[in-house]
Amino acid sequence: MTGEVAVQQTEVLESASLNAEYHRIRVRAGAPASQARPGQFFQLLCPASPAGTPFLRRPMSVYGADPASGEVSFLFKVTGIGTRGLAGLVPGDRLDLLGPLGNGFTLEPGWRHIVALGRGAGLATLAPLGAAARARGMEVTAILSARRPSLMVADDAFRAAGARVIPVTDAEGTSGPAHVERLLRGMIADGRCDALFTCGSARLLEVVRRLAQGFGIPAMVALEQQMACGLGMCFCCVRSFRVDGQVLHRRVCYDGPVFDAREALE
Amino acid sequence: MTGEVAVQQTEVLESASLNAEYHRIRVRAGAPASQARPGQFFQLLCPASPAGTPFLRRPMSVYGADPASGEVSFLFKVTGIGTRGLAGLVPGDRLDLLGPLGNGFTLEPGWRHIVALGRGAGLATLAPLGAAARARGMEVTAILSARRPSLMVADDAFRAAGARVIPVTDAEGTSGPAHVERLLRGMIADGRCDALFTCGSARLLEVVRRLAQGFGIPAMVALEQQMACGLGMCFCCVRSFRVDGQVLHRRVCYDGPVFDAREALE
Amino acid sequence: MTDLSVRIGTLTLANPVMPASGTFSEGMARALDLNRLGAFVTKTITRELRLGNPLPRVAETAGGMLNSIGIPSQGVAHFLEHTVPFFAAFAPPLVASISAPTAEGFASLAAALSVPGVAAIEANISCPNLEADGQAFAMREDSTAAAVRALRAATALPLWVKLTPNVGEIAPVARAAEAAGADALVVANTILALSIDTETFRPRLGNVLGGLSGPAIKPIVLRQVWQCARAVRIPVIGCGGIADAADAVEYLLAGATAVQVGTATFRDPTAMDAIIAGLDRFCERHDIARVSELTGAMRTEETDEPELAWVNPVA
Amino acid sequence: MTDLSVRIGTLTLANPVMPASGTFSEGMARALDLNRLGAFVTKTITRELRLGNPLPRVAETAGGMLNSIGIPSQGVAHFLEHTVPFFAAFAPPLVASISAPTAEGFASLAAALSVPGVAAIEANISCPNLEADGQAFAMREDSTAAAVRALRAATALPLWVKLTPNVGEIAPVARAAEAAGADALVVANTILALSIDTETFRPRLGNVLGGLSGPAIKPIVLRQVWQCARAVRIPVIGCGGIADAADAVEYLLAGATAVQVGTATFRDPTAMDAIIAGLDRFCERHDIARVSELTGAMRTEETDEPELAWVNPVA
Ligand SMILES: Cc1cc2nc3c(=O)[nH]c(=O)nc-3n(C[C@H](O)[C@H](O)[C@H](O)COP(=O)(O)OP(=O)(O)OC[C@H]3O[C@@H](n4cnc5c(N)ncnc54)[C@H](O)[C@@H]3O)c2cc1C
Ligand SMILES: Cc1cc2nc3c(=O)[nH]c(=O)nc-3n(C[C@H](O)[C@H](O)[C@H](O)COP(=O)(O)OP(=O)(O)OC[C@H]3O[C@@H](n4cnc5c(N)ncnc54)[C@H](O)[C@@H]3O)c2cc1C
Ligand SMILES: Cc1cc2nc3c(=O)[nH]c(=O)nc-3n(C[C@H](O)[C@H](O)[C@H](O)COP(=O)(O)O)c2cc1C
Ligand SMILES: Cc1cc2nc3c(=O)[nH]c(=O)nc-3n(C[C@H](O)[C@H](O)[C@H](O)COP(=O)(O)O)c2cc1C
Ligand code: FES
Ligand code: FES
Repeated sequence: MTGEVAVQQTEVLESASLNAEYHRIRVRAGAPASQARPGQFFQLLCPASPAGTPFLRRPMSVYGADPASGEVSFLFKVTGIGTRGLAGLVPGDRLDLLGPLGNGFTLEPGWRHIVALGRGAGLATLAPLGAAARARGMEVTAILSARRPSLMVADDAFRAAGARVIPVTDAEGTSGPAHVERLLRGMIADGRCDALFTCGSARLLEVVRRLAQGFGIPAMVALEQQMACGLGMCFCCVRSFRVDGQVLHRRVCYDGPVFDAREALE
Repeated sequence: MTGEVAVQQTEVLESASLNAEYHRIRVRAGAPASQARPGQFFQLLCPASPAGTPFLRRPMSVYGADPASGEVSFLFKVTGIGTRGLAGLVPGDRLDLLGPLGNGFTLEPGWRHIVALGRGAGLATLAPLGAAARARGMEVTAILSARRPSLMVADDAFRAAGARVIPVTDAEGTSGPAHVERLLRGMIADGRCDALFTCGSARLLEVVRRLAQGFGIPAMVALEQQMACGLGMCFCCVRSFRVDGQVLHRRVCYDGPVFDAREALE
Repeated sequence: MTDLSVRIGTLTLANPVMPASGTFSEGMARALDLNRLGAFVTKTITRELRLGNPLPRVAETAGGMLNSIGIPSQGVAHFLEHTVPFFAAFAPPLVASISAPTAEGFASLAAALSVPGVAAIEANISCPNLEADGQAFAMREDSTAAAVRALRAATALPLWVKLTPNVGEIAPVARAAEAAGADALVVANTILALSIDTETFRPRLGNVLGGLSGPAIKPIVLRQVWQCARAVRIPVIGCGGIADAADAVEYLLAGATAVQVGTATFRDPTAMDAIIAGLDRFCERHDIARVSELTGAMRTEETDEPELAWVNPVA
Repeated sequence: MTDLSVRIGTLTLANPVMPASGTFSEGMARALDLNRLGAFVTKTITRELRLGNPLPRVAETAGGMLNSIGIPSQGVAHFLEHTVPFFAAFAPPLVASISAPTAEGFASLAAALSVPGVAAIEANISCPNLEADGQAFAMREDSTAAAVRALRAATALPLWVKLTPNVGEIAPVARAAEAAGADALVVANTILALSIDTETFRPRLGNVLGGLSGPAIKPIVLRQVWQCARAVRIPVIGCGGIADAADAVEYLLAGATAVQVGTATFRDPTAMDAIIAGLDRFCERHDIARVSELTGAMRTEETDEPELAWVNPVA
């Protein structure tokens, strides 16, 4: 984990329901929040709503962060009391952020073509990678998976950044791991996959891990785990990794959330 | 205690700051709330505010209740977290009421002239008595006490009902018990005091008790005490009374809040 | 329509929801159809007349409240002449909560209240035992056993014993009450607590200490209900912080057969009504025919030998 | 400027505010100037390496949270090689929290950590005692005394003993720790609790039971601090639900000499900073020159003989 972390009161500028499940909010934050890098996250103090009063903060990846305007945005799936409270925010409301937290994705200067592969809410985490990679002159292919086309999110962000987007969905029968693996093997064969990035699906992580190990391709995964502190203090957010044949725990908030995909278990 | 009691979600129609300390709100409630009688009260579930989240309901006298329009209003002094939350309500907000609760004031048909005597927030409790007595053809004199003229409330309600208003204040040196007692003795001598009603001051209660006992005048006091249930169940709201030489406890919410002023202690 | 009835020993209740002692009286009839309730539990009474504790008697805390009402009791005669006849007009059984400073005092009071119209005795043994330095009976196995034995000998009515949460381990106390003849346990009373006004430097309650109740204590008492239900065969009635149907279900899953609702009633006197309706809907949604099937239905998997924890399951 | 310094035995702290064990680590330096704190208290360590408890390890409750982290410990070597040097760069004294399954284990671990850079040992005796059926040491006077005696013999460092709130009466345990040589008491650890997911019927924690912390427990632990402070002469450090300066003042008034802040840090990692600033302002506003004057300054009047209460001050 690097950089300064602050508790910030921000102002909601936009709050938009994207489809039946996803919502996006944009806030005016200023530094250091707006300096967040792709893969980093914030701990949000979600407002009370009729659904309940969240006691713990909720982790949320940075979907967009612009140091110039000082704006930060989040894209999330409405699931429980925290995200329901978030979705109820309207422009002018306050939102309390803690962050930026965690280690983001790294982009090695030598890479010419990267592939992002995600599903569901994981697409929000991967989204800012598109623009960051393009800004470094890399080609980006994004394989974006969803239950059905109407639940796809972040594809617009990838397209706007100039990435090639390959949507795959359960409804169309294109999202199975076998099909995705075929797509990836094709890109690897074409020399269009210098690094792999994934988030949001254990099955896709499994595919990435296999290909990364088989072909020796650098691969990163952004993991999720329930959090309390977000600063590496409480050890509630651990996940298991296999390192040199040994299973050990790492804290998603502090040692991650981005990890070497070859070491992440399950 | 009489009548039906309900938990009601009401809509705030008006919320107005009256002076440095007092605030008034008016809500659309419907029956049974709007059938509340003078001296009855409601238990208000005050909204959370930056000052805090009130756990218990707050007792508040009915300041106005109109069965025709279904409206109910409250006039209160902003003191702690509950009333601060109340004062933050804006038109369109919801307010949860429990009531009407308690026994209100009684007006005996034979009375021709009543005197209301109150101070501070107690004026809000006495206010609806003016209109009710006038509607029964009684003359009303209201001796209203405040620290200074700018903190006086409910005088307009008494005047609008056609009562004679005698403001007394600390600032003007007119609010002392001795002066008030002289005023009352004058009215009693003039035969213009068939019953006494008081609220909001232990010193004024003392004066009322003495005169009521001395002249055999019916006298009622509306008492305050911290409450939890409002329905006579928890026994946290007791006050002491002397009845037939014995000291006993009565529940303000259930046995009152209006009591025979001659029995109330302190 | 779910079968909401539950059995507490020989007593069958129409549903598992009833008021907690001290948070219910005739006044509730103004706000709620009393015939909806599974049972009535009255405020604890003592033999003597008492005024109760000094004021203030309640204070707010985060997610709960403190009280030190004491037991302002109008005595046995008033209970028999007013309380019993009032509730006789309603269908749910009347449970009389009693307290006394000695085991013998409990017994004679229970005997005096074993009259038609009283369906069960709830012994509030969280009160101080004059024979044990003022410690609450329910803080010790021996004093619990002594009080319950005396009660058992004194009444043929179903005997519910209400435990205190202010113990290190509640299971041994539960077992002592069962062995001495209790028909059911009520778990639990309030948790001893303190609150100080930082402006006046004075305690917020006239009695200095008071009992904490409300949502704040739910996870603690739920744990104790689970520990008791595993320790005894008699029914456990859960009580602590229940405010909605989900809370009631949580208690049933932990092993309770019925529940009592206290503080929630102060925020909403119709809360029990909503809980009963909510239990019915919950069972329908989960395809459960009888609410009693929920009792003890918490699923715990066989996990790997758990590591020693710094906070440890003690039972 | 108030004099915020306090003395815990031979140790003088710049101010009475420090983190609670298990809610603090190097990571806090990202959000807070660590030199502001009165002391550092590290996560409890054990001699062996441990992974900790199964997930999920935390759950939300009304006004608080449950945790069953366990003690994922990287052992003594890691502590000496990494933790001690990291904190050596800062001014506040380092307090090392330790745990062990036997009194002897406590002693040898304390000895191993009695090195330059460690200013005091905090013995977390709320963990299960393998010599007493897995009951926590701090649940009993005798096991508390045994652990503290062994610790006292093993280290010359100031010895803080952290008690469990999961007892019926905490004062006797506090006295046992004092008599066995504790220099200060930390009151208290988390309260054993349970939470069940009513949709899955499963406990919300992988370990089934966990410890409740946060604002919900404040009135309970505050009562225990008051009971302990009256029972012993050594300083008491209050810990439970403190989130702002008023909460800290409440603990000082009840008899605490210093306070630890745990859960509040999760909602706001700068909470301790605000509490320190708030204490300063509070003292200025009340014309109090030294924060230590607040310790035990709660005012209780002589009241009439209080009536026996159904919930009773037990100490
Ligand atoms: C580093 C990180 C980044 C994330 N970024 C995003 C994002 O950009 N968009 C998005 O939609 N979601 C994201 N998530 C998941 C998001 O945190 C959860 O959806 C959210 O916490 C759910 O809270 P709730 O109160 O709505 O749900 P509830 O189910 O009521 O939450 C109960 C508890 O479980 C925790 N929890 C539930 N689901 C998750 C989860 N998937 N991951 C971690 N904790 C969970 C909550 O934080 C809370 O403590 C991210 C998670 C992590 C760890
Ligand atoms: C029957 C009745 C009618 C009332 N009518 C009015 C009215 O019309 N206008 C008005 O301004 N005030 C009235 N009051 C007083 C009003 O209830 C309190 O001002 C209010 O409860 C303060 O709450 P708070 O959270 O703002 O203050 P806090 O001081 O934060 O309250 C803390 C606790 O003390 C209780 N409390 C504090 N002051 C009083 C008080 N004076 N009486 C009872 N409980 C108190 C609160 O209810 C709460 O439980 C009435 C009180 C009663 C009993
Ligand atoms: C105001 C008040 C008065 C109480 N009086 C009694 C009592 O007389 N006897 C008793 O056994 N319990 C009494 N209790 C405890 C409740 O019956 C119940 O055990 C406790 O409040 C926990 O439940 P809750 O969280 O639902 O309120 C009282 C509780 C409150 C809040
Ligand atoms: C996530 C978490 C981990 C904890 N770990 C420890 C620990 O390792 N050792 C310990 O003595 N106490 C531990 N505690 C207890 C705290 O130190 C503290 O006693 C308790 O949380 C009450 O304080 P609070 O309400 O301010 O959090 C832990 C608490 C939490 C919430
Ligand atoms: S959330 Fe506390 S260590 Fe990760
Ligand atoms: S407020 Fe409960 S009896 Fe009056």
